[in-house]
Amino acid sequence: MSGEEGHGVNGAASAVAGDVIQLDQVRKQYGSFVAVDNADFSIGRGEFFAMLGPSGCGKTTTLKMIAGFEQPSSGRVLLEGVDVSSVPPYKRNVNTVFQQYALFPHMTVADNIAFGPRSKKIADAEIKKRVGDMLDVVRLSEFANRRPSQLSGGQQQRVALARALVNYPSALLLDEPLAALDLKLREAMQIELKRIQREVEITFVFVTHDQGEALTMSDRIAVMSQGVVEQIGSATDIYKRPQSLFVAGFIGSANLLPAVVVQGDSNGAAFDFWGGGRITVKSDHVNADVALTAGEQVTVMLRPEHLHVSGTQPSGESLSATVTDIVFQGASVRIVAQLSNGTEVTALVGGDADLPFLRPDSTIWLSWNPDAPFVLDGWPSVAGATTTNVDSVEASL
Amino acid sequence: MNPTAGIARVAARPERVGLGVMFALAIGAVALGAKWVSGPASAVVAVFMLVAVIGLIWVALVGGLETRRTLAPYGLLKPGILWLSLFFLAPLWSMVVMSLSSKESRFDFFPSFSWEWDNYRIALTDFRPQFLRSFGYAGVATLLTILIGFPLAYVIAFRGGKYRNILLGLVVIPFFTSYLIRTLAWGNILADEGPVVSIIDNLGLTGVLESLNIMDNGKLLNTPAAVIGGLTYNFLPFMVLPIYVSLEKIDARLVDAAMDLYSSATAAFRKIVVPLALPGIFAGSLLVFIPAAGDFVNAQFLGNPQTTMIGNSIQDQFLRQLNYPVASAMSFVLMFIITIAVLIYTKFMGTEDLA
Amino acid sequence: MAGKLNRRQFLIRSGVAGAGALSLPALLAACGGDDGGSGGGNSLFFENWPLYIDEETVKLFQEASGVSLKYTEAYNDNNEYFAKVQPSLSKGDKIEADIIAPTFWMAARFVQLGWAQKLPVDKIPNIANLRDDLKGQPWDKGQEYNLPWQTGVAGIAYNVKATGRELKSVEDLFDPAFKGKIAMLTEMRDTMGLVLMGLGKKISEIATFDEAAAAFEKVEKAKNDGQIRAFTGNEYTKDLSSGNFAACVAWSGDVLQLTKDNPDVKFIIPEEGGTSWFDTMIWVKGSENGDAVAKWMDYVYDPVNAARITASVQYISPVKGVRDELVKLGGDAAALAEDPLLFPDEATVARLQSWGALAEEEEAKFDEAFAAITGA
Amino acid sequence: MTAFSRRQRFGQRVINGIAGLGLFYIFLPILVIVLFSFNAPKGKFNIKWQGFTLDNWANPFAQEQLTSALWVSLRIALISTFCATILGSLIALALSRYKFKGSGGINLFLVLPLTSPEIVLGSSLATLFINRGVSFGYVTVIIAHIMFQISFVAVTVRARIRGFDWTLEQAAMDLGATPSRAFWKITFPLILPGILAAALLSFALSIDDFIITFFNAGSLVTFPLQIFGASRVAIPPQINVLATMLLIASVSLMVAGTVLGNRRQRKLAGN
Repeated sequence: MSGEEGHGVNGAASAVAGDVIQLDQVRKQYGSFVAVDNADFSIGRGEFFAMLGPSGCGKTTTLKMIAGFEQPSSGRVLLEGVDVSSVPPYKRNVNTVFQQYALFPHMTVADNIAFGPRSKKIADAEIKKRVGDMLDVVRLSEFANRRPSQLSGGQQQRVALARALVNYPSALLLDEPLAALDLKLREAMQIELKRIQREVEITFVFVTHDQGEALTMSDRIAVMSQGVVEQIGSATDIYKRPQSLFVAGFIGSANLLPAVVVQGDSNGAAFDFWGGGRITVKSDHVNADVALTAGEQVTVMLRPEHLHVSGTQPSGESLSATVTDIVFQGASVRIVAQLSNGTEVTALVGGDADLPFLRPDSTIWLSWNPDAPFVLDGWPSVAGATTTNVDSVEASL
Repeated sequence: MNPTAGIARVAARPERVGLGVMFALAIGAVALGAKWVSGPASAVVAVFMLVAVIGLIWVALVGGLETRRTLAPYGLLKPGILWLSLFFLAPLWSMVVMSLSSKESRFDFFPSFSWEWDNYRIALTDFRPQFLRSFGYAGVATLLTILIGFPLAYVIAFRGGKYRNILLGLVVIPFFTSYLIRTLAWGNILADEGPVVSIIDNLGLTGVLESLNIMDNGKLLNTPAAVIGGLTYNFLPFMVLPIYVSLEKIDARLVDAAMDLYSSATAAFRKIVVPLALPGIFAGSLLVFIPAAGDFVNAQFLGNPQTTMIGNSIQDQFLRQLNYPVASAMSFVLMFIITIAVLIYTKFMGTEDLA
Repeated sequence: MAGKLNRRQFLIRSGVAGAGALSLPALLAACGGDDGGSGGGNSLFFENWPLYIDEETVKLFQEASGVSLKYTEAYNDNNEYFAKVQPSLSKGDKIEADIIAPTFWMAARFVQLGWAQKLPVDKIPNIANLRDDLKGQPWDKGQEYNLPWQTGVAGIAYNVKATGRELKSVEDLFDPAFKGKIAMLTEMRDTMGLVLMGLGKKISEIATFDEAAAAFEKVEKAKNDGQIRAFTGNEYTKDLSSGNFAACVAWSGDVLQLTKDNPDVKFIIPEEGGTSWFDTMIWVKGSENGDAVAKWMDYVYDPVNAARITASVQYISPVKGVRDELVKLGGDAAALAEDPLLFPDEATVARLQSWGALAEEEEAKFDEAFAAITGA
Repeated sequence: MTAFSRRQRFGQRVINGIAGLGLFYIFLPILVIVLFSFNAPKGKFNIKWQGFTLDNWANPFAQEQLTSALWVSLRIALISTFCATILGSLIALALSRYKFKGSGGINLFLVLPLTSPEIVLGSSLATLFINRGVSFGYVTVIIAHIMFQISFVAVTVRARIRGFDWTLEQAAMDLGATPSRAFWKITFPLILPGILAAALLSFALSIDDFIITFFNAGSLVTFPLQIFGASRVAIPPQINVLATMLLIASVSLMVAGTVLGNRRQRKLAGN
């Protein structure tokens, strides 16, 4: 059986010939705990692929199974079309950049980078050349004889990259590569990583819990939760068309408003908000698994930045709410308001907007463009605005 | 049930295989060492152990990466555990068997097992004073090591600054000279015409010390005080080091914080430093008490016929009277009491601090 | 099994033999030992009590005989040594030593247990020099198993600086003035023998524990009163010399050696009498070096050599003719020839007594009671 | 306020004073031992100070039996430390490298030999040997030493490599190193100082062990047994000399170890 048949529950896993990595119904179990359940997707050549999810979602385990540090309990891992499920890491042509880099403290930068080629018994002259080249790529040539501890965090990160890339792996695996860096450096390294990836044209697979990082850097993102791959797609796809409530809540901020189907057909559908108000949505803004039969429970996702705020009732569809909090954030103003049914909603408006009617306890009207709402199946466990706070997500898990 | 299926099922849980084989080997080693089996039966046990090892290797080879990884720690443990089973557990068993054996005649060197509980009666009645003295002396010595060791550890940890390591080294270094020589040196220091007694004489303190039962008839050597002093001296580092380790972990700002919260220096010491040092004191107490209770060197070199400890009795019964059964019964009682103390300790404190 | 390797084999097998203390001749001998040969190799191992030989005899003997002699002083205590070698000998293995010199009663035990070999008497012509009074012990009537090394007397030693007076009786050991300053020997026969004589008993006639019980009670009471500071082996000499002990039960030769350095230390045979004893060489079962054993015994039974040893250790020599040789040596040695403790006169000899043989169970009772007193 | 701080300063001084006395107490016998290695005793007892001499230091090996006993001890310590270090380090590796069923029990099992009185260990092992008809000697002493050293090494090494970053090993394998290459090139050099420290300490334990050896040596004489034997007759000043030499040797080893360790630490920490 080959991975090309595509068992994807999420539809995005269809494998193309020449895919570097294929996961074929991979499952990993520790005792009765299922760490990864039925992961089934492929990663293409030269792709920058992110696995995103809160800690404990199985993303690192998946990465370890690709690297060879863990074996799948069932299913197969294929590298370049070859089943490597029971091949030890040192015989797999993938390399990893570890979270804390795992640089060998007793070796110089050059020796660290040369470690892989030496393990493969490559000729010394060739090793020397490759190490030199790699040091150039990561711009650390003058640090060749330093010890890792004498380098800054960003430099260490680049040594780790060089050490992995010098082996010309089929794919480079990065485990939370930027987590150890401070904010400024993290942003710089994001750009640096993209540059290096373009330069070496190798598949990068990286694991992160930071959705911002994933959205900025990756070609495709796999969002995982509780061992299950919830959705795979491009950043915009995932942001605009989340396929589950979890994805909707985890990526960016979203107001998740419970509603029920009033009526619908292939052109569009109308929904009543729980507690009053109606919304009409085009059919391509309704998730595929939503049954458009009257009375069905659904959730309407409205991103805060898509909500317009006015002091009087606008002409189109709108909801009225009472302001509870106004937070000035420099570039924008965050408005927290309560719908008549008690659900809390967040709206984000530009910092330059002049909104004299805004004051706690004043009544406002929230409206939106027809493209903005997206409808998902089922009601959210917690109605209202989901802050994109990893901790709160973790806590809710 | 199909045996192959059974094996396959067990092999599917490699940690059970590893643990099982380790137990099997340990029990086999004890069986061989402690003479549960003899003659052809011991060959059977040996073959069985060999088969267990081969089975383990087989499972590892067949089972793939994951299995091998699961089995790895058991593989690493095995040689050491086997050694300890053979030369620590099996001897303890032999000792228990010996403690219930009786001698046919005076020069019966291989007493045979006969549920001879009388050995324990002898151990607990005839040697009761020695047991009491052992635990008494060891207890007092432990208290003294706390009294001396705590200030030392405290000063090193909080006032040592950059000299901490040097000071710690100073505490430990003397204990790199031979234990016996150190104890003998104490004998010379405490001798009747030695420096300590003459200083005490010159200061006119003899009477005071005699009334405190520290000196006896104008002499210091060959008194209980000398034995306890020797024990205290010889095991002092076992107290200083754990206390130092636990004090070192204390953040000095905690004391500042306490004083900031209107606590006096002594109250801060009592309520912050002492409780946090307790784990070290407990660990140190165990590490001092155990060797002190089993020691016979100090009592031999520094004591008199009325200060003999249980170690002296065990040594005498074993190595001079050749009364292995009674010596073993005494050893067992000593071991039993101390093991209970250790188990109580580890139940609350774990095994980490005992290194 | 590893335990069956003896030390030499072990060393050779573990490849460290060349590295350490084993001398080349010993190594060669060890290798040669496997060749068989009834007389065995040309090496010898004598494990003796400490400070029990002069500094030259070992060297001179090796030169004279060509035997490589290993002489050690690890025989510290009769019971302890017995306990150490018992596992090997009772199982029929050999021990390292070829010759040891246990005290007579322990030698008797070795002989009775069959752990001593018959001496190659015909190769020891000097055996004729053995003092007559030592010949034909009850446990070795034919003088086939033992050849005495030194003989001596257990009496009382005291440090006159600490006692402040001269002593003469066993009763002095129980003088309350010396409370906590008295020591006795862990050698039961010597200590109890003296106390029994103090009580007017004849120790050679004592056969049961009951006859001696009173003496044990006396010593036990003294111990409980704090009269006795320690029960010691050879180590009493140090404490006696330094003044920690005022007086103690002691062995003659030790104290004579001591007196040379510290004239305050004196030795007396109490007026009630002293115990006489001897340490005697036996050839340990399993040893194959019979020729070397014969050479050695013959050598030390030559009065010339025996006199040299006596001059150093100052015990009573078991060899006839030593006195004449000492006189020939002149100087200090000649003075020893006049020492009544080395060559006791008739009156002194009359005051000496020695223990008879004790039945096994009785001996056990003695030992047990004594162990209870010594407090261990 | 002044009263308060005065009391406080007084308290500190008392504590400092006690600590100082404690150090004095610790060093007193050592001073005596070193001092008397320079004594020129008249007669055979080295108890009273009778004059300064360097003779004992000029001929530290004059006492033949003492020297050979020292050799015996050194040889036993070398062999037993070597074996115990390997066995103990393997246990420590297993305990710190892997999470596995039964590790709690193993931990307790390892502590037991350390918390058993030596006299019990010694006499019970001797009982086993007697029961099994094993003759006492080199082999039994080495077996006994390895037995108590294993636990010591295992516990010490485990403590020293606590916090070791095991992903380094994974990194090495990820870079194509076989498990054995990963161990010898990465793990081993990094945990070696911990192992060496444990080995040194357990070497010292072996050299100085008296009680357990006493029960299992038969007629073999190690350095401590020789001292014990000599203590019954007369301690020659050479014992003080050799003891002082052992002290100096172990102190220099310790200092060298600390200095090297610090330098290495600094190097690895990048200062």
